[in-house]
Amino acid sequence: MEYLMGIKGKDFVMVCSDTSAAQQIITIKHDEDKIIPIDNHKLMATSGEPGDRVMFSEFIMANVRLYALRFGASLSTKAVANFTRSEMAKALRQKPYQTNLLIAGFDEGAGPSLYWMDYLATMHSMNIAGTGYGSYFVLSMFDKLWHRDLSQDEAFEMMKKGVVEVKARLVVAPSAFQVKVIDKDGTRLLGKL
Amino acid sequence: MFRNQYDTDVVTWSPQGRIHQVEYAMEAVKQGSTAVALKSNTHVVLATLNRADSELTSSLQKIFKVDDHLGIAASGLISDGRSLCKFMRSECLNHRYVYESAMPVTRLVREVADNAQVCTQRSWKRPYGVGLLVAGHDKSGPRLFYCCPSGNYYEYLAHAIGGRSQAARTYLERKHEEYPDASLDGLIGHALQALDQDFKELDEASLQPYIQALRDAEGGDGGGGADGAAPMES
Amino acid sequence: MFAKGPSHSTALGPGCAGPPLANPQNFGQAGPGAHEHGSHQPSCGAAPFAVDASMLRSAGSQPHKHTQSPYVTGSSVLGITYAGGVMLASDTLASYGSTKRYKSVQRLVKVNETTVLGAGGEISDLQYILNMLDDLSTEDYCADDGQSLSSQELYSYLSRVMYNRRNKMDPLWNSLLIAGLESGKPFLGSVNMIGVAFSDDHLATGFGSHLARPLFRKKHRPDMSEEEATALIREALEVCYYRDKQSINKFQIAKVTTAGGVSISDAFALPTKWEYQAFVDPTRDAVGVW
Amino acid sequence: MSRYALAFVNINMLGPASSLCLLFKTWTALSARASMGTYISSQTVKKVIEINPYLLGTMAGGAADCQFWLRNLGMQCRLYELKNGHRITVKAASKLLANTLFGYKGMGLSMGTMIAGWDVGGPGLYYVDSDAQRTKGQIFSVGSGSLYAYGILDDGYNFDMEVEDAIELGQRSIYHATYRDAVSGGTVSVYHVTKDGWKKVRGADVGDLHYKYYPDADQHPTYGASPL
Amino acid sequence: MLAPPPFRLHTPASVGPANASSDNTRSRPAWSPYDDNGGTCVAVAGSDYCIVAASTRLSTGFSILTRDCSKLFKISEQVYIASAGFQGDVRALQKMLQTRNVMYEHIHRKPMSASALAQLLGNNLYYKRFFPYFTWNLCVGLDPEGKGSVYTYDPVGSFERVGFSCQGSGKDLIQPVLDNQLKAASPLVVPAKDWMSALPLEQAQDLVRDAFVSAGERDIYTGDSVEILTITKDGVNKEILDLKKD
Repeated sequence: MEYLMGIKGKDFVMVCSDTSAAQQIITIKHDEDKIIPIDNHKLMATSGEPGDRVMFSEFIMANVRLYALRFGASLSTKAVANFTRSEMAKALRQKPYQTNLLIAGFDEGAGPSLYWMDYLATMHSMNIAGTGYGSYFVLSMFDKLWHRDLSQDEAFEMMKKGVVEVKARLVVAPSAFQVKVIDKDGTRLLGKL
Repeated sequence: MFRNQYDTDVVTWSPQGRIHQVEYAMEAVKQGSTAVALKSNTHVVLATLNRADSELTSSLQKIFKVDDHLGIAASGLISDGRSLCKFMRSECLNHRYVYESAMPVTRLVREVADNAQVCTQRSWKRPYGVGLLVAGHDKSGPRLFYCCPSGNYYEYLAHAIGGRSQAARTYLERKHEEYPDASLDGLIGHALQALDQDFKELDEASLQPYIQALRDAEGGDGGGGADGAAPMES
Repeated sequence: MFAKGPSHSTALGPGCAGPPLANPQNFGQAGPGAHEHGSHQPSCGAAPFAVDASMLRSAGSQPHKHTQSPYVTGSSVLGITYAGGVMLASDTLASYGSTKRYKSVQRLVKVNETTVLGAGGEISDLQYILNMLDDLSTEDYCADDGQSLSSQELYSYLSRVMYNRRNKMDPLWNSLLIAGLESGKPFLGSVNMIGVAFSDDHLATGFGSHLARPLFRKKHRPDMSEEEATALIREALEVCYYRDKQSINKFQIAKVTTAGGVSISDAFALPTKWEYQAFVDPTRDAVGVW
Repeated sequence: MSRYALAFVNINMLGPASSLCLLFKTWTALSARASMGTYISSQTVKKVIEINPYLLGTMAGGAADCQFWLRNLGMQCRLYELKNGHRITVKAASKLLANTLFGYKGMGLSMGTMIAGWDVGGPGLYYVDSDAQRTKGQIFSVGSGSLYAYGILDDGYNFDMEVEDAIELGQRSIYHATYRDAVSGGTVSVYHVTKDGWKKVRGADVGDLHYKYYPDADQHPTYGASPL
Repeated sequence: MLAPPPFRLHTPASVGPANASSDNTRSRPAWSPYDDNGGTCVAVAGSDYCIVAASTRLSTGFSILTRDCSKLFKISEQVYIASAGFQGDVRALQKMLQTRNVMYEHIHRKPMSASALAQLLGNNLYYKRFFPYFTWNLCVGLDPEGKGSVYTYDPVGSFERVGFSCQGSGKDLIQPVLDNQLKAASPLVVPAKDWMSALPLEQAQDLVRDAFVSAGERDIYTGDSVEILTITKDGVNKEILDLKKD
């Protein structure tokens, strides 16, 4: 099943997600990019019902870019996270979007931020965040391995370990993963696992 | 510049108690081409004079089928006539949908009259510039009405409207005893005679080829030429 | 035949995580209730809950604005055509469930000079229908053009009314018989609460369709005389009275004839015989009775 | 100019059937059986809906849902063409359908359809379904027979295969799907979409295919061959 | 400590006609907007004719409502609709199609062709996709080249032109017989083959009669009589075939 994992270091945020698109029990695509660029310093890792996932993330991306066009200044990651949360909450009482998110970003002053959010619009800022069955195995591992002055390489190793663990233990583990990172220079695809 | 100061809109009375706009609308009917209609105990016939403006154009359609049992002939602003025809068609369709029967001619004509009357009492509206001869056949037998732009409607045994309709009317009045028991061809003959009052081309004997022409035309889609008779069989 | 619901039932909450999806039997969603978005009914008896608010509406927690069941009901109405006329018959009872609450309710009503309406089912809906028919007759009267609605036209009108109320899921809970004369030819039509409309030489609603119509099918002839028709319909009323719990021995017959127009008889009773052995000792020959 | 192959099989509300679209230089193979529960209502239902000479949509899930919404999509594509003076891209056409379906999400529409075609950007294939999922891809196989078709498809497919082999692979995959899946069957239709639009290249009855692939029943692994 | 959720034990189902309590455990005379009034329709298209036939029995549950209710509806001289299923919806659908045809004639001064009406019927069935017309339809007529055309539908508007089809309660009994006698190549086959049967008119009529007689034996909703129409360019010939009344 779907897997998202995020790690916040002192000057970067790293996000990992699986790259499979499933239809009930069939994997219909192996290279689906589920980490959507909100703008050049923000990523939204999405999971959940394919229709909602794409529609909701595109809706948020469009509005964030509209804001930047309209006001000539881009929103902070915190602002984007809270905007997303309010949209999710509003939808919950009409036509719920069944999608869980990680919002990762790097801002001038505030530095790195990582937000966890579920379809009920519950949101928290965290150092380590994950959704999906696979995250049950890895969150504990990251609790052990995470420390304040993590380097990007150490974090990437942690991500690799997490994926290995998921592939080892989760009977319905996805076959392919990808890792992206955001730091002051913007977002990069670190690699496919 | 104004013919008089009371005819700018349809909600201003003149001191003589007249609404000139309505009268102008009725005048518009007189400017239209002639249309006649007459009925017997079994049929109603509608006929219009179709003058083609030039060799290049065909004449304007002035007779419209509203439903299987009902048709109209318009004189004056034919575009208004088409709009009213559309209204009548949907009224008849709705009636058929609910009651699965032909809409009584009297009820339809009253609806049209109500519709026309509203246009004579709103400052933002104008009266219809068309007079309608409504010919139909329902449970009560053949019926013929004239709907006037004023919003009134009158039932007739025979009637003529449009340009030079006075001559047609005098002809129709002269022969009216013959209509109740007339055959369909007889009615058509009278209709053609009435239309022909100003040209005096037709006389009793020479009617037959025209009626025969109608018979042949009936085979195809009866349109154009000297057509006009839309016989409403019982 | 109707479409399967989408792969995830919205009532289940999020598609991607959470225990319900963990167990395999949710995958196929093939269970009988799978396609209807049920809400969760906790075993402890608490009110049903569902993540998606719209799911709750079907759980009946909102008051129904449309009455969904009859309260005061009339039973069968019978109808037969005969030479030169048509005849309806029914009893004059309006029951309140199993209580014979109102015993002199006229369920055969003259609608206009050529048409009579007989109705079973909810009496308040019948009264509403009569108001509507009254409006139609009033409009004919005010038009004063000698035209009035024929029974076939009323029958078509009523079938539209019943069908449209059914479409709004707020039915008029009746089954109607419309009888009348169309230029000397008898007309008999039936409309029920969901808009099924049809006509025939003889008709019956409710219990009558099971008890009376077999009799009509055996003995009825379109050219029978009024006397024969009356005898047949009385025989059918008698059977209905014997076998239908919600009936009383107080009937009316309405006739529409070329000669007499619409006439509705005063209430009358039928001679009945309860000494039939089958009534006295109903289970004597029943198998398995000791 | 990039070449890639896609395939899909679709299911049908009237009951599953199987159809496979292999977009290698784009072609589609499709079997056309519609069935309601266990009753086969038609052996000849047209599962590929020709939106326009350069765009195909295939039918899976509700026959009525697919027929109506794909015809509606054809209208929207025509309006786009008239407004903008050039043909709509496969990407845009599939987005139009996905947005339409998103509006009806949760109301019980059941559709799994492929929008396949050729536009300025070359061949394109999107899988769009009634959950408003829209996925661009190279190979899709949907429907009750889809798993069987995947088996043949994944084994035989490679990016650079020749057109003839791709057509044969698609048809063979569909045949096997109809053989194994009770509710698939009827006729296999194969469409080949190129820059000049689509062309129907194959239309074979599944019965004939069976004897073509297995002339000698005894060679068939499961078809009542005598035990070894 | 969170207060426990309020418990409300199931109230026992109380007797009485029906009270308006909203507790859904009360047994109340539920009503359904749908009913299946049975009946079977068959249509066979030939090279220059088209036969459409339908049984005239109207039923509900195990009772016969009437023995003589036509399921065929004339839209225009050359185009007919045959519908089985819920009679309320059948009437509503047929009246709507008739109204649309009259409007079409007013505008185009000619009646709708079979294919035009077929598309209209498909669309209108779909417009009620979420509260469907519970009807099984056949749209029958002659196509512009004078060949018979039969369109067969599902209740929500999926339709297809076929050489022959049957709908309604006797469908399962009749369709195999028609398949056996009229089966032709599939229209999807490449190279294209003729997908319509070449049965002469008389044989096709006999086949339809036989189909109904045998359906009448085994389907309780098919009986009383069958209305058989044969449409050719010269006109429409109607025949009533009586069936058993049981």
